[in-house]
Amino acid sequence: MSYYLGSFLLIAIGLYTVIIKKNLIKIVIGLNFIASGVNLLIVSIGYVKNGTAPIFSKIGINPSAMVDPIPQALTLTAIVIDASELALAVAFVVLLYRHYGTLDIKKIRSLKW
Amino acid sequence: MSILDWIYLAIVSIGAVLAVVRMVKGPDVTNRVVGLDVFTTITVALFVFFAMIFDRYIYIDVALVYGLLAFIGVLVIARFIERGF
Amino acid sequence: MEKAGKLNRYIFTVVVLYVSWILLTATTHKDELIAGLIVSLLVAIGSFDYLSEHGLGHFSPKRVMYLIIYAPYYLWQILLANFDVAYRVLAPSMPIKPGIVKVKTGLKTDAGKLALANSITMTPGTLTMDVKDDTLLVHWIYVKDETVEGATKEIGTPFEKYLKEIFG
Amino acid sequence: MIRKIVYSIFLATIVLSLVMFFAAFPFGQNKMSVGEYYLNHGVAQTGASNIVTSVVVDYRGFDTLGEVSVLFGAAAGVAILFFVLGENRRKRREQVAPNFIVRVGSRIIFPFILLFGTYIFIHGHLTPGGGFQGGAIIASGFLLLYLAYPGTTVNRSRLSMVEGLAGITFIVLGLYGLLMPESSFLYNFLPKGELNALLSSGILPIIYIAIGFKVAAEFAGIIDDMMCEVICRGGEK
Amino acid sequence: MRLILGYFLLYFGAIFLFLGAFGLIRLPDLYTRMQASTKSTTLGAFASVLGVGILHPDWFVKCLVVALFILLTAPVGSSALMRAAYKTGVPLDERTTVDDAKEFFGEEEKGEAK
Amino acid sequence: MVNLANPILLIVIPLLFVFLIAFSSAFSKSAAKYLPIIAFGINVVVAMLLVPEVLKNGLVLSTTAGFKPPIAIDMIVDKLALFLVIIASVLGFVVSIYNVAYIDEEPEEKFYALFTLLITGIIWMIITGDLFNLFVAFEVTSIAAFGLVGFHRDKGSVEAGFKYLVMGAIGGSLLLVGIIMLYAATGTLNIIDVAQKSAELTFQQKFLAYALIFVGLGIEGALFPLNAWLPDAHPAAPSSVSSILSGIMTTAAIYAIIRITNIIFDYNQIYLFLMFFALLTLIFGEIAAYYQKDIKRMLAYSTIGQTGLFFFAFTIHSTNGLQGAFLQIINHSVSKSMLFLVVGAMIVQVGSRNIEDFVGLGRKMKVSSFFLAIGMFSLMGMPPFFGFWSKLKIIFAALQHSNALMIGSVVIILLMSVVEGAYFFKLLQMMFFGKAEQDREIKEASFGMLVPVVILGFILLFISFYPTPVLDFAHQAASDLMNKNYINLALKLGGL
Amino acid sequence: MNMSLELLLATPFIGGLLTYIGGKVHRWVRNLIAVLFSLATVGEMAMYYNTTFKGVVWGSLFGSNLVLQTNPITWLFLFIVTAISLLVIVFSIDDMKKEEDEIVLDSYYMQLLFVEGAMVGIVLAGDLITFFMFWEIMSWTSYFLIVHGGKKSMAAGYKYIIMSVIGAYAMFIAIAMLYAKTHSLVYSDVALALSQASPSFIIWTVVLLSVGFFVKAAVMPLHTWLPDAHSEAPSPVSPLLSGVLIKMGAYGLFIVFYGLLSVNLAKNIMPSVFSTPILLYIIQWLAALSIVLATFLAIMQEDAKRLLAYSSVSQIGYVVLGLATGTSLGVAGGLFHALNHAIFKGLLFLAVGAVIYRTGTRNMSELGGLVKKMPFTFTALLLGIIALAGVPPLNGFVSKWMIYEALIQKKEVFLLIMAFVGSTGAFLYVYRLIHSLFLGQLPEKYENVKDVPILMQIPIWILALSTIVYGIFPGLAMDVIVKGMKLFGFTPIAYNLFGFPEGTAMGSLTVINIAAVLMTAFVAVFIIFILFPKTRQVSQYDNYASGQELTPDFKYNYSFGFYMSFGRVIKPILSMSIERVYNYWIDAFKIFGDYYMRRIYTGNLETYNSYIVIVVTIAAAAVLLGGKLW
Ligand code: NA
Ligand code: NA
Repeated sequence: MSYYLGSFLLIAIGLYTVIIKKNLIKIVIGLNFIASGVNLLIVSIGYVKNGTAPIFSKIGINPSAMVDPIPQALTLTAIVIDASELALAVAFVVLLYRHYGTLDIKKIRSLKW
Repeated sequence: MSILDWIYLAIVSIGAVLAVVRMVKGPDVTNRVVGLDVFTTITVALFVFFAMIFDRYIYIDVALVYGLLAFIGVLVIARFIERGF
Repeated sequence: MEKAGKLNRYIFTVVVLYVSWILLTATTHKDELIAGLIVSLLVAIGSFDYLSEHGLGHFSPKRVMYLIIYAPYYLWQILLANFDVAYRVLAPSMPIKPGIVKVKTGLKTDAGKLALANSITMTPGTLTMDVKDDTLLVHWIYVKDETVEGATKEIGTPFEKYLKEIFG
Repeated sequence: MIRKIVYSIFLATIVLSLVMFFAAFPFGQNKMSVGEYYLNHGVAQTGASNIVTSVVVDYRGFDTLGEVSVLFGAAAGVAILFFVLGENRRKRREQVAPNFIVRVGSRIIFPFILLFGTYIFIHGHLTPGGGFQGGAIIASGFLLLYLAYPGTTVNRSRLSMVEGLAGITFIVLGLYGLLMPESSFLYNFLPKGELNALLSSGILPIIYIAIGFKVAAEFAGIIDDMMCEVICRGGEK
Repeated sequence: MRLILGYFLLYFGAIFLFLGAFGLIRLPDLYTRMQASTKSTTLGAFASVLGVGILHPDWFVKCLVVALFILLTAPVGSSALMRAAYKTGVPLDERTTVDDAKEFFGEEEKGEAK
Repeated sequence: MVNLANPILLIVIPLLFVFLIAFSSAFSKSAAKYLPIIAFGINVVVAMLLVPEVLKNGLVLSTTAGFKPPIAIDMIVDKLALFLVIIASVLGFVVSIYNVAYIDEEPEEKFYALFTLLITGIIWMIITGDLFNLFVAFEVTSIAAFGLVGFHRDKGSVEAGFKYLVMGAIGGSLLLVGIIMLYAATGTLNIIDVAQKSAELTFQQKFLAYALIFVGLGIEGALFPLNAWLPDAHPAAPSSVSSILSGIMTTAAIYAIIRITNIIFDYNQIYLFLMFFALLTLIFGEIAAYYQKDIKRMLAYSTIGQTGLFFFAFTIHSTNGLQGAFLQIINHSVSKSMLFLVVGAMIVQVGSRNIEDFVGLGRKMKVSSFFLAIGMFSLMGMPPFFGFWSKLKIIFAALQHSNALMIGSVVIILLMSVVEGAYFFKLLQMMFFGKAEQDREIKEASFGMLVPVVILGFILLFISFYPTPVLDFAHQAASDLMNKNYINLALKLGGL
Repeated sequence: MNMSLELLLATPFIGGLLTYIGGKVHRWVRNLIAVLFSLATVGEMAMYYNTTFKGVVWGSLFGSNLVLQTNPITWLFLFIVTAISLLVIVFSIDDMKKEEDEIVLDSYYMQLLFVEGAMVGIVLAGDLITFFMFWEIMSWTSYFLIVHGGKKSMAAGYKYIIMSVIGAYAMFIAIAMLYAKTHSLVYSDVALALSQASPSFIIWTVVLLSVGFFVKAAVMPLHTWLPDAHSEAPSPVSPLLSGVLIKMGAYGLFIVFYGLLSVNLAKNIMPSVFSTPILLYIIQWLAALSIVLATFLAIMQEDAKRLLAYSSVSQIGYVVLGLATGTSLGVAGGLFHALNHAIFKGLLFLAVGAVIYRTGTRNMSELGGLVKKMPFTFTALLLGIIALAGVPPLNGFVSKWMIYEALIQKKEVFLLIMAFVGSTGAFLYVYRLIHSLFLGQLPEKYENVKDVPILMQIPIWILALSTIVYGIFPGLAMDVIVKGMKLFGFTPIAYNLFGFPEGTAMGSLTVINIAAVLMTAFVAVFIIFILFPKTRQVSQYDNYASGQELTPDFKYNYSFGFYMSFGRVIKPILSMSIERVYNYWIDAFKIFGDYYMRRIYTGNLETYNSYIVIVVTIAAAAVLLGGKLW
């Protein structure tokens, strides 16, 4: 449960950041918090008590003592996707800073209504 | 895990906690990064230790990757601290 | 000392990488050895220019010998350094007298200067902050001599005699 | 302030409801259904000792294709956003890194990083590594190089070629499976080999190598763009 | 014997890992903290990893690789960081006696301007 | 011989071309322009080859890696998916032609690669049979869209792109949490397998997972109030991209909601919950559109309104309602894409997005304006255009349940149609009957940009005057979904 | 037979397309095609005139079966539609020459023919979907015609299309409700279904359908679009709108109340007042209010076309009033008045159009004395206003008379009085019209004005003659009307060619007799007028106002504010303008959009993100509350 709670808190902190924080960088970090929380959640889902990594690096490893491989695979995919989004987000932030000369999201509202 | 392993884990963990304390306390970015640097180094050692405990050779690769990324991370951060964007 | 030829440096790089590969895989399985060779040959294409200036010259017996002597000395210094740190951290009086000093070096190659800088960093009470030309900037936790000459003598010279041989 | 409190309450509600949901599926409990199948049949069916790899590249290889595409998209997006005309791009050559230690250290470490990255993606089917990790490590080598030599330029069209070719390899390998009697995309048509040997698990390592190249090229491209944005344009403003 | 040596190295490493972190808390300014942490944690990790290598001889080579890697990279990172700290004006402890860096970097700035 | 009627090709072929574009850009600048046309040309052919198969078997299922679902990821094309895939492929083909003449900004090859990737992602979202794969497809689509929205790199594009990215990323994460909750409950990710294994969960348990999936997809699907990115992003993007975003991307996300709701969360309460969102989306979209001065922004808000309409039709939860929804989807996809293309061509000529500057354009750009008018009429639901039939079916389906809720909804829909008429007629009247104050040098759109418009226009006119096959097909697709034939057929073919 | 109805429906549409293409060849080709195709439509109409046909189902070209039907009533309306359209097209040829842009003209003729086709479709429709489809097509095609008239017409057209759409959607709901009940929208099926439906259902559907028709028929309070649209539309379009298009609303009402819902059924399910079902009674009152208020408004107008437009509102009031009586006589009167109004209002608009064509203005205070310059137009207009005022022997008289008679028989005194007031008022404004345009002083700048070209005269003449023909021979129309009404279950009324024979419901009414009496009186008055001394002719510069010499600017203004004093009296009534209510709602909508909607799409990313969280929170709260949020 505690692992779940950790991931929920990460997600919640991330969401809090994207709602409350005004700095573009902080918002991007908030996104990352959410993503990390989700990844932690995925991995925790797959954990099986006393399970080991699902790798048959030696003969005779018992598959029933292994953790679920699917969440690990999913996390791997999710991490790359998060990294991609992060890279793009940072690129946007840099450009926004160039255009607006500020990192304050409140001042970046030329588009509205 | 023998009692020796547990003691080892305890000592190193306290070290990790202290590093985190510096990370949180700061007072500036550089101090935090130093805390982070110490923390990652400890983590690398721990990875290798866990590889032994769990008898998974492959965790050492993980340690290596982690160490490498931490190293590059420190350089990048140092650069950005120094020159800004 | 001028740079070695391209092929020279390439072969040097391949050798270094191949040894590293074997260390990494820690096996002598046939497939791994072949794969390692291929990988080393390929990776060296993209990176030989960065690794070294001397190329195979690094393998001269004298250099290897000094390296073999230097390694334990270096480790010993590290050990000393740590006891020093332990002392300063744990001693209630906290015996520190920090300062930033300049140290001159006679080393010519980049690799040599780097090795010196790293050695200084890892050894008692000193940490190299930067290197420029023949000057190293060093943070000293207990300054014994504020002059450049004095500092050089205290900090740099012990390592330099080995490093001069290894990196020339 | 009220805003903060209100949203904290909202988020607490969300967390609480999540906790309630997961109370039915406690931590550490075995929730596997398909996962169990993979653990029991993965080695026989795919020949990869790392079941995660067999999931990533084989059973759920199609996800991986998507993931590669996402990364490709991000790299292209960054390239669009940081597009600088040739003239500006050349400005960068004049830059030198002022920090000697970083410069020389990075230079020496760089080849080893490349080697290590390659090691990681070649052993993807045997270890926790894989194409992404390996590719990312190689790209981090490039990052290091940029830190050392801000003037470094990568040949962008060569990078495009590598990422394109790697992607094409992935897909063509997959399409080849359609020619097999099973007629299935990504069907593993090569022999599975001996467990834990380098040459095993059919097309998996090939795909991982392709992914490694692709990821490396894409991350390197992203890094190149970001560096260019920082350095080339930095002078302008 | 192998066991003793292994655990010795392991504990030796652990103690220095701890000390490095402790120095981080105890020492007065960033520069002295870095002095402590760089040396101690590097040695700590180095010894610790080698210890594992000795306890698990199959892995010795791999552990050596990790240990050498740490030894090679740690000083580079530290110097970069300390330089950055100085350049951004992280304060030195008041006990600091000499500061040649001002002059050192000052020249550099001039050099760059050229 | 390879069987070309394989759904996987619908994704893999364009993806291959995405990488080919990257590869070719190393040698030739111009190849990138034409590769998307070939890619989607092939896709149209594959989709057409699938038509007889789907009609014969009800659906076509294609597995990957040689394993049957749920062991491996599968692609499922049923009637409805085929429907959308055809739209997406045709739009991809047509808009790619448009791009050749339209795009003249560097870096072109990146644009073409992302553009192709965008449509690939959309098709992927439509046909995937696996929940996590849906997330991946969602991200493929999003990431391509983020980059394309920022393509112009000007102030507005970057702002819009960033806002879209942040909201999209949050959405993606929430979607993933929802999917993972289902995985935690069932241990599987195949949509149909999840449906079977989650049967014993309570509604309350399922609902949170549903809500997260709904919110995630709803952000992309432009549902109020999750759609705030849309009116910024659609105008900021190049018009050809707006055409795809409005024409099929939001639809694909809505379709994903429809399918997941229908297969896994088939509860009356959920339809009620959705209806609430659908109506709000409709109301806010249409009213906001009325006030816009920027023509693309107006069309973007109109997309929100239209989305609300067809989503409402889905929440009626009857065969007729679904039929109406599908018809409206077609109508909106074809018409709105065409409108964005026309408007793009006009903006090129006028040099402004302000509606006021479009005055008198009806006389200067006759062909473009003609098709603009047709598209708008169809969107308004004016007979004899296709939109009339879709609106008719939706209203009829809604009033089949003669309760106060439905009658009230119908009144809202029709009031919003009035608002829609109000802003479309305002524009049309200005274009056709207004006179510009000074004479401007405005020419008809270039041939390359006109051809795609005319193709879409003729498709619209054709289905307007001969809608029977489309109506029938939509009806079959709707009844398949309502009867859950989809599930049974997939179980039979997939061997779950 | 089947084919011919389809052809009748298709001819105008095909003609419209061909006109457009023809315009690319030469404008004369275009004009010729337009005339020929509208002529062909009239021909086809004439060929099958007065035949009954039911349930012609036409393929599935448009997605659903197109159900067509005919009966004598449809032929009556088809006659109005096709004939007036033809005349309008002929009139347009010269009138629209002033438009320089040939492309605009190409689409103008196309739209004229499309409107005609749409109206043919409405009348021929045999089920509600077909009806609705053509109804909508009529709305937007006619909208395009209206906005051809220049800058002001755009606002008018906009108002028109928006109100049309609102009306159409009200209708749409009713149609959908019926569909849900019966799954068939063929009139007979709907009628059958309604006969078994609950009263509330019937009332709802009928009311909603009526709203749609009221908008089109411009029954108060849904008339506000008409004065603008009819006056701002191009001259030839106004007769089509006023003469024909608004009759589609009347036709719709007829279909709903007597085709779908029988009078007996209506009486059974709702209370009756004056033996009229309450719904119809309310409609009667609305119609009567339209008659009176629109008449007052017409009196107050300064713009000739606007005056005629308000007159149309009042005249269509008679049609609806008649239709809503529910008695044979009243309904027949209403239908007949629909025909008559089409003729004389068409005539008036064309005549005024002719004046505008020559003078370029429709402001009555700028005109005058044209009788010498345009004697032919004057004569036609004179005939038109006589018909409108309901003076025998012209056609307006008989139909109004029938409606009065029906009201008298039902003893609905108030309504009768209102109808009379409307007629009296009509005298005032028609006098105003002819006086301001043709009598009095001729402004100098119109010295050289001539009568209009022959192509414009022909339609005017045809209509003028029709006012006489239908005035003297009402039996020509009654033939169709009575025959048709029989099919809808009305007891037939006796009639002959000249009127109504003695001993019938009408009492005795022969137009010739009445006309003879009136003629005698008229001759007497004329003789007196000749014999007695005349007022002195004064030069137009020879007048003063309050001791000041008038400048040329003001010199013709004696007809400005003609009924000003009367206006002051009725002003309080007019100030309750329904338009204010509409404006209030429009303002409310604008405030809503401008003020509240802006607060949603704020441009602030944090706000947008918080929306996401709020939605998730709602769902989470719902879960925590046990899913009982709804
Ligand atoms: Na792997
Ligand atoms: Na994400």
